[in-house]
Amino acid sequence: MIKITNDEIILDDYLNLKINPNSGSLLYFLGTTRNNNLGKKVKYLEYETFKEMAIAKLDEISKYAVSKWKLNQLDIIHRIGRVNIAETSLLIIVSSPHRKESFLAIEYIVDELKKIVPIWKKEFYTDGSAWIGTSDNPN
Amino acid sequence: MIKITNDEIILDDYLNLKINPNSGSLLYFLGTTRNNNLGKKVKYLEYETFKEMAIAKLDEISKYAVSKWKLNQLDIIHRIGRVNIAETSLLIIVSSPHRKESFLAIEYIVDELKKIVPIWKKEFYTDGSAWIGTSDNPN
Amino acid sequence: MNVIVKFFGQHKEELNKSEIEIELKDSVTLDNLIQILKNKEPKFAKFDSYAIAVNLNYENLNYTIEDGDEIAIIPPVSGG
Amino acid sequence: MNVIVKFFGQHKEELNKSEIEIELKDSVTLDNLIQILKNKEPKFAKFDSYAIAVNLNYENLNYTIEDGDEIAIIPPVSGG
Repeated sequence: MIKITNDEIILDDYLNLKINPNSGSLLYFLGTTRNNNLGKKVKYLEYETFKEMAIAKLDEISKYAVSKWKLNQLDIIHRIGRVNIAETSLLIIVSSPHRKESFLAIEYIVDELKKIVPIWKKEFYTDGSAWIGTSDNPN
Repeated sequence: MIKITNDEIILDDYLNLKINPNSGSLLYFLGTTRNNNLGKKVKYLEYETFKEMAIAKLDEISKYAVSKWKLNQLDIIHRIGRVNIAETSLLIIVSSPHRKESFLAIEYIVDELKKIVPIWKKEFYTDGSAWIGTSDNPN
Repeated sequence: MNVIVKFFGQHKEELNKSEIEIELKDSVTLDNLIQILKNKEPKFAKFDSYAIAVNLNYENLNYTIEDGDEIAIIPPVSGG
Repeated sequence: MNVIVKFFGQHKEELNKSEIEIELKDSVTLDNLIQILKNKEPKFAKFDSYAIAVNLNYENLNYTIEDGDEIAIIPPVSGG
């Protein structure tokens, strides 16, 4: 499942009710919002996306990962809009027969997501804000 | 938290009610029981442990990982006794400011657990059983 | 022909618009389009790092724009 | 002195016991103990791969056993 949503991501809503009997590894990765970045105190984040393209790119990444690492399951959920501290902006769920493939897949997906998926993060501080990813504010 | 338990491991019981505001990464790894191994159809597993020593070794591994990768959280829960197919034998929860450390830590912990923690797995097939880890049955 | 160029994130904020419509001759490349944008939107000239997508795919500067293409200027992404 | 030697997993199953008590002279190493075990438990002689723990820590074969030590024969582990 690929999803870009304005709603809060609650892991509970995405837990596997049934674990695949051919899986030996099930991994839930949550990217959560820290209260600090590059020495600055972060109050909250806002994510913006070019949704149509982001979905298309996530779909490409997902198909590649499932095929390369023979995953039994792959879900990628990204939140957009305002995300408060300690809330989840990204949830990736992977399962595979052996753990090695789950780890390789999830690291590839996050790396690739941060390279090619059109989603932008703006950090809000006590004294202003900054778009992340530009040359002034490397991610 | 380090725990070795005969009870079924239900992820729901271990979910973080509150995410650490200094964490950017939260990872749940579940090792689950596959219905096949090395070409054999597995009916169920049984785990045995030298519990006192297993706890001591998991504690050593845990302290090293928390200190090396500056983890905000580390829980290791291993089930023993009979574990049915698609049930969880191992749950590891890690959180850290950045995702890299979560991944490095969890891979180190599983590798080390499989090397030095006195827990033994016996696989039960339709036609017999085998202890895993011996030279006849490499894991 | 007319094409729509979309802006996002910091670009959208600084230009204070999410898209503009531009009239193009035939056989115009993305490289040409960038020059046109720089003339049309002086602020655009100072943006130093972005990719360009056509119809949801990244394209090189030598891509020749076709009628009906949807062009998006993609500032450095920072999802995750 | 008397020491307890614990067995686990495949060893426990094949020897059909989880521990044995052995009387030792002073200054006996783990290496010596293994020889004694092989004589005492013929099946033990065929176990080809194990580690030895003393008081919950892995020790080398040249470790000299002390009174009160808890010795465990650790077959190849397979947790996870």
